[in-house]
Amino acid sequence: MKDIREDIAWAKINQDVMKSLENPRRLYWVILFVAICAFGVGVACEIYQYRTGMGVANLNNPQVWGLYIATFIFWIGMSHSGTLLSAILHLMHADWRKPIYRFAEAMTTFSLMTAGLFVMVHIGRLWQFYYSLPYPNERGIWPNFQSPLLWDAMAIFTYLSSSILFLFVGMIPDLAIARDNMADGWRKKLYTLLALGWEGTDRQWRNFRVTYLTIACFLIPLAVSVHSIVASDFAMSQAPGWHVTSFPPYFVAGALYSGCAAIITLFIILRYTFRFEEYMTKSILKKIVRLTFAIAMIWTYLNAVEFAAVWYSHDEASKAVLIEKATGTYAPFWWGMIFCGSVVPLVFAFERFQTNIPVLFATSLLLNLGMWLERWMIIAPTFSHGIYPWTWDHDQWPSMVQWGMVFGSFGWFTLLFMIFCKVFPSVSMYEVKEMVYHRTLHLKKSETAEQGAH
Amino acid sequence: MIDSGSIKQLAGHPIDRRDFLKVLGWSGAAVALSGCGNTSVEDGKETVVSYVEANDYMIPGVGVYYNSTCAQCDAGCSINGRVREGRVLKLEGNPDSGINKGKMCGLGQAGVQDHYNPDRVREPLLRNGAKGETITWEKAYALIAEKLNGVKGEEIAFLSGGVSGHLKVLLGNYLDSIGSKNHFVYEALSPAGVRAANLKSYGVALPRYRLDKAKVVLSFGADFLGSWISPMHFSQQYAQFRKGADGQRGVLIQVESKMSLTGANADRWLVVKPGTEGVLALGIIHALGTASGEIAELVKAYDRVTVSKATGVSVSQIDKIAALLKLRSPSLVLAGSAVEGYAHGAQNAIAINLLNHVLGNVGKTIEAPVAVPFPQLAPSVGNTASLKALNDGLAAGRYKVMFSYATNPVFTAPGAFKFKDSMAKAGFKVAFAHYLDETALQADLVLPLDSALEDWGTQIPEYLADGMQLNIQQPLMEKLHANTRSMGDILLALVKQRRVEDYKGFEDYYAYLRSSLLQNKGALGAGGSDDDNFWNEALTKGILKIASSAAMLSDRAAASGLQLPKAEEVDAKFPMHFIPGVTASMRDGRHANQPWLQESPDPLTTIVWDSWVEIHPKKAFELGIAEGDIVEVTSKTGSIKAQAYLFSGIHPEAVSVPLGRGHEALGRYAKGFGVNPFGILDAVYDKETGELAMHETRVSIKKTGARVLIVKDEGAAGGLQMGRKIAVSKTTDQVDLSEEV
Amino acid sequence: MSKRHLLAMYANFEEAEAVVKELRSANISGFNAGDDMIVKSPIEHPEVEEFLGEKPVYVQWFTLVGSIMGGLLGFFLISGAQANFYTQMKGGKPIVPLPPNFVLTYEMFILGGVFITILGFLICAGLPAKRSSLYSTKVSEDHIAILVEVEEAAVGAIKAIFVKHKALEIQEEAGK
Amino acid sequence: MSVSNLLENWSQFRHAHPVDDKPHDPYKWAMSIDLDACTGCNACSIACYAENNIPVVGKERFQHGQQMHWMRIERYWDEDGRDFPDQGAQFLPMMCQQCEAAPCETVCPVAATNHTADGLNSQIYNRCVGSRYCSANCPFKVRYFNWYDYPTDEAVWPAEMRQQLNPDVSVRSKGVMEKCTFCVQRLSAAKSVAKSEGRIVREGEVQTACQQSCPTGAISFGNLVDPESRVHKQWQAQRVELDKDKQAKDEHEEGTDLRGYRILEELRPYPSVMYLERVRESAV
Repeated sequence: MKDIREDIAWAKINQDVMKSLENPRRLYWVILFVAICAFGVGVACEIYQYRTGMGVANLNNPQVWGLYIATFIFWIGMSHSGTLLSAILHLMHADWRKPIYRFAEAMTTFSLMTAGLFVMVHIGRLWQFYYSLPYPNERGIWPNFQSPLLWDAMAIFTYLSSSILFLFVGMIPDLAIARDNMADGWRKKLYTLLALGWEGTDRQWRNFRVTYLTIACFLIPLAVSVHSIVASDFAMSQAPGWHVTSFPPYFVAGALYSGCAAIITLFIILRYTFRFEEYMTKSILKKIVRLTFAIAMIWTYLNAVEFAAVWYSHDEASKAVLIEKATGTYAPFWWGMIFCGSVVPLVFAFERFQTNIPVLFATSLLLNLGMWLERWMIIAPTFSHGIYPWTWDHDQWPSMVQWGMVFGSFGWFTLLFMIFCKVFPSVSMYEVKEMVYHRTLHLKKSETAEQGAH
Repeated sequence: MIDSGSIKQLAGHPIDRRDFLKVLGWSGAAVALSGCGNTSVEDGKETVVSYVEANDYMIPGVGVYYNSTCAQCDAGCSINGRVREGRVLKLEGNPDSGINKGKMCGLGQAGVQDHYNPDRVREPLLRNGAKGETITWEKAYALIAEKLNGVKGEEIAFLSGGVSGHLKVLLGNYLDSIGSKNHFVYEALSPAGVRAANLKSYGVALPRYRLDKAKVVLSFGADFLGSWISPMHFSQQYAQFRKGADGQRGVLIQVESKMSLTGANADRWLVVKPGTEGVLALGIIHALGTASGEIAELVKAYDRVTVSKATGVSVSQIDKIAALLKLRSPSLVLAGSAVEGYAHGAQNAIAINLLNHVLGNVGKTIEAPVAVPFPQLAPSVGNTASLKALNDGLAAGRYKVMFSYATNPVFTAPGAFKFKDSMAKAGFKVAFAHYLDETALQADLVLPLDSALEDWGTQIPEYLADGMQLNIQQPLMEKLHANTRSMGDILLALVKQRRVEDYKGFEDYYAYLRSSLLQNKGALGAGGSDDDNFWNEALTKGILKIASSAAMLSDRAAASGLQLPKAEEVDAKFPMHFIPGVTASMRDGRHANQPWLQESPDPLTTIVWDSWVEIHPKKAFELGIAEGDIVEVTSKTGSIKAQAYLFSGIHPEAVSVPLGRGHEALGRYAKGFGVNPFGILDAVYDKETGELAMHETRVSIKKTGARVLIVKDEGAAGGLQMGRKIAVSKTTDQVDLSEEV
Repeated sequence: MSKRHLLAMYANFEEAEAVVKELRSANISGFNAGDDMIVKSPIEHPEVEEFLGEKPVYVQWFTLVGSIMGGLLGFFLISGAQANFYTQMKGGKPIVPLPPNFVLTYEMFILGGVFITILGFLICAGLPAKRSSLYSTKVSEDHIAILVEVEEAAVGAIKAIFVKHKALEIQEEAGK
Repeated sequence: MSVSNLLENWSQFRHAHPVDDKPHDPYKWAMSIDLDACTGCNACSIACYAENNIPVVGKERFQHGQQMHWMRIERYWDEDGRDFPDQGAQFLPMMCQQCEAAPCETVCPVAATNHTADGLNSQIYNRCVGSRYCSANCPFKVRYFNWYDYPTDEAVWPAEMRQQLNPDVSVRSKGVMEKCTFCVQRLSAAKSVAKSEGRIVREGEVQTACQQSCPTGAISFGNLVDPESRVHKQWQAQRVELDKDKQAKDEHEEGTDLRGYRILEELRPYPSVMYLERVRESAV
């Protein structure tokens, strides 16, 4: 199967990637348009809810959270694979990451931003949002540092800012390339500004290497901490079905899972719209697919562990929730999650599907659906079937306003992502060059070795 | 002795003393009038104190409390209203009242919402085709005078709810002045049958029930904790009864076909075949085996097996009850509203009362009531027979002019009466109303009344729980609406049309009331004290406690001529008994427009804002009915559609729909919520008393196919705790109440 | 004695390496191979360090300081805030509860680390920098550039070496 | 300076409720509810509406589970599958239990709900941003959220009805959480009176609205640390201790004649409301 050619001219790499900033396929504009419409719907819903009150989301006591928090977790989770691919694989010198990590990181950043939005639409008094920030004030009032929600805020802020920096630093040499190849105009100005006068001197490269490595090292534990903190929003509470020890690893696995699935989806979309067949090769796709499969199995395992733990415990309330999940109002969705999350990925086990683009595209979408359902199934059943039977409520159903905003969030994310790919090189040029360079060296060595043998 | 000279002087012209006393409502008073202390017309000029103009006793930001009387039902609880900056905020109970001793039920507290209700009538309205046009009071009065002109007394009908005190006096005097004797006092839910039975059994209509003295209370369908006679008083007695004098907890056994709030609190709730309560009572007498003579003779036929078959109560259960009643004395047996609702209702009640005689409770837990010393002020209590009389009269076109006050017959009359049509036959209909309710809508002239919290008045409750007391009603704040008037003022104005001379001394109802009370302050327990002191004290207390003698109880058991019907065969067309449910907050529905009451969940079903059909799960299963199914309940008279609620606290052969909802008028919080079961009640009467037998309607149940989500407070788990330790209970052998604080 | 800049472009790495070796060996007066020579490349060549000789990198020290400061700052700011905000008392929990503060401290530790590392990078790499006078966009494509700073006198010698190794292009700063 | 402050009073900052020997001095408001006396008549609930300006949300919103009753009467049936509930129903008034170790307090991101010195679980409407985490973490589900802007809703409070609102209690606007406060407005009034007279609030001096209306006197309320108070005596008689999660009566397997218990005690929220078990006659 064909991979990036060793003999590809470096100049061509520049041209190809720079082209992606100029003229993508028509599909790009279609996607962009759809995204804008979807986002519009979301905004409309929020305006309506903001003016009328949270009631229009058809939330109630005890169902106080609904889809907002579920989707919030979903987006947080999605953000994790960017880091995984970029940082971990970077540390392991897996050079096949090089053509694809850029958009993966972009995905991280933007899904974090989307997640942030859900905190906003969720709270009852958006106009008082700043109360939850630890800013010094004359009254000496501070937010409650004991609240997992505040840990969330802190972790997400750290994660978001770090990933943005990581993304930016990694992009500097490419910005320099863009600067050098771009005709005069606002773009050139932009790149000149962002390239910070990068010239690829030995000194710059030296420090660059160390810095990049360091941040990568920071990002990995950070990513893990972020989603385990999100998990502790639930694990730290007393609610049945939430108060589970294995939640943090379970959440992290779920996060990586949905992230990888999303990467496959976006990989396929970018590959086509920006004509990256040359760089985003099927062999790379194959590697991601295998990685995803592995993670899917880990997730399946942790899922089973969670249920087993509850089943084996003497916590009647939690058991009741589990049974409710499997047999109650939400059963179809819960089983849907199991199917999408644990059965569908088995497709990846077959060699012939591992590079079959249509199949992979469909599958990856299913996986993400499954991961979204997982988040919803963590939230809803616990609320509708909590500790206190008198307030059990199995009839609560998210209103169109909630669905509208979930829909809109996908629009928002796609919008940001697509614009990014159009403005910034979504394939790392300098690293592709490195990749090619090292391969050639390797080939040379092996040739000379052969000659020696004769 | 009263100085008639001074009276001549003040009345401005010579009238003889008897008339004068009649005017003021003291004629025939059982106590001597004290003539000392002079009254002056000046008092009449006093005006109602405005709580809006800050007086020295009103500190902004601090609540001031005024005592008055609750008008939400007839129990006559005394209220203690919190007023701030001239606005009444909350009604507490008045601790000095022997009736409610500082407590308030939900219905009573909702009185403020009656006062502040946005749907009150604010202007006198004259029918002009389909709609009403606003007119002035002068015009309204003139119109009444004109319409009465040349109409014979017997052609005038005055329908009212239960009235007492000086309002009753004025009303009586007015009717007298227009020569009418047709005062129909109607209450849809009054214990008329029980009164009749009690008269036979005890010689009094309502004896004083002493739950607090009883060790066992055997209640046949008496919802004394919810809506029966004087719930606030009974509830407090119940608390003592439960604690027990010597730490021995009182035992409550409730016998009824549909669980009431009281039944829900019983140690043993026994479901009986509707109408067989009396049979069970006789069965218990039989099982006691202590009766002799006439009674023994009577109950001979009622051996445990027969009774068990007839009532559906197990033999062992009957024995247990008998044993307990023997063991613990004194006990108290109550015949409540559920037993009187049959063609043999009075007989039912008499049979049950018999138990008290057999158990020797009469005189112990059944005490003689106090006699009301002032017959003219004594409450004239409502019943349903009077409505029947009125309805027949109207239908026969006997009445040209009809007045309606404090009652809503178009809503509460049984469907079989077709009251609306009958009423249309009256030429000129005047409604004194707080709201544009169903009856007011049929009237030609609607006169807006002050709310109970704006009004003056005196009231004597029918059930004097704790000695004779005259309840004072005074405004807790200034009128909300300029053009509403006190019923007293209206009657005064009307009576002045006829007897201006007698009444011209009284500028308004307040003046009338004041001078009337002062006139007799000696008898009211303030002989000799200065008028103003007496008056102010009366207003401060809100109650006048009056020494009075007790009536006589007859301890002679009225067993003779007692006969209970044999079990009647089931009508195939209408197989089920229909039990109109009486809930503590809705009652007959006159307060349905008070949102607190609409949103406070029904204690047993936790349903809000709507009606429902209680049906036993077994029966529901037979008929394939599930919770929330819209079922059609059809009687000979009519049919209603409502959501089904599976309720195990009801006899499988009966269904129940709560009264009070299903208004077509009244106001925004009442209109269009639920259905009105009054509408399907057949016209069946108690053979003895002629009272409407509300439980005699038979119905059939049909699924309509529609289904709704029942709006109720209980969650998806229903009334189950799912093994969580939330509401825990013990049995008496596991506790020692005497140790408790 | 004024100095001038020279920039030579090479197609591939081997030649550039050769040039650098030669420049180093031929010790020309007025030119210090150690300090006056900068190699610009489109990608990062580990080899460059080998032939340019080890040069120290100080970024890690920023990282260390940054993360420690971040952590300490986090812990004391939060605990301090709690200690001064009594009304935040939570039933069943002390006013300054350690476990949650540790979580936040951890986040601040990373935050500080990342931010200061970036700062360190900018300082050490001298970014943002003014573009040097001699630069070719080819560098960002596939060429290797060698930029030297020499005395007037040595210019000739250097050029000679560049030419000898078939420099694709030689840029020269205009002399004064 | 915060850090010095921190270092000086470290031990104090590490002190936690309710395990301390004498957590509240001079006040610890507590309640006890006798389920045997409670008849489920709803008077308390309506009194609460009247006193605390609770909005009547209307049928549709009630259907959506958005009712606001701070005090709700729960009705339970015996679970032994009989055809008829021949031992009646069991009523349970449920309102905020004012937990000593309240699960809701720790999770609020903006510290809008806190523990007060007199042992209440306070709710600061002005501070609340409406994350609803407190409700999510409340085992009793007694916190109610303002899903709509009720004060400006003509259907909820028409102009006339608005005159009935209690000026001592703030009317909550859209987006904030609310719950039973033990009628804190009455408590603070009583406390300030007592303070001006240089004493503490006496037993019987202050009543909650629900207690005041309860016709059977099932609810008693008072200062738990005042040995004169009925509540104190009741808790003592029932041997229920505030800072224990397992009471004397739970020790014996066969049970004792004690009736006092606290709901969901095993979750260790240390509620301030003691319930007395319902009793049923064993003879019939």
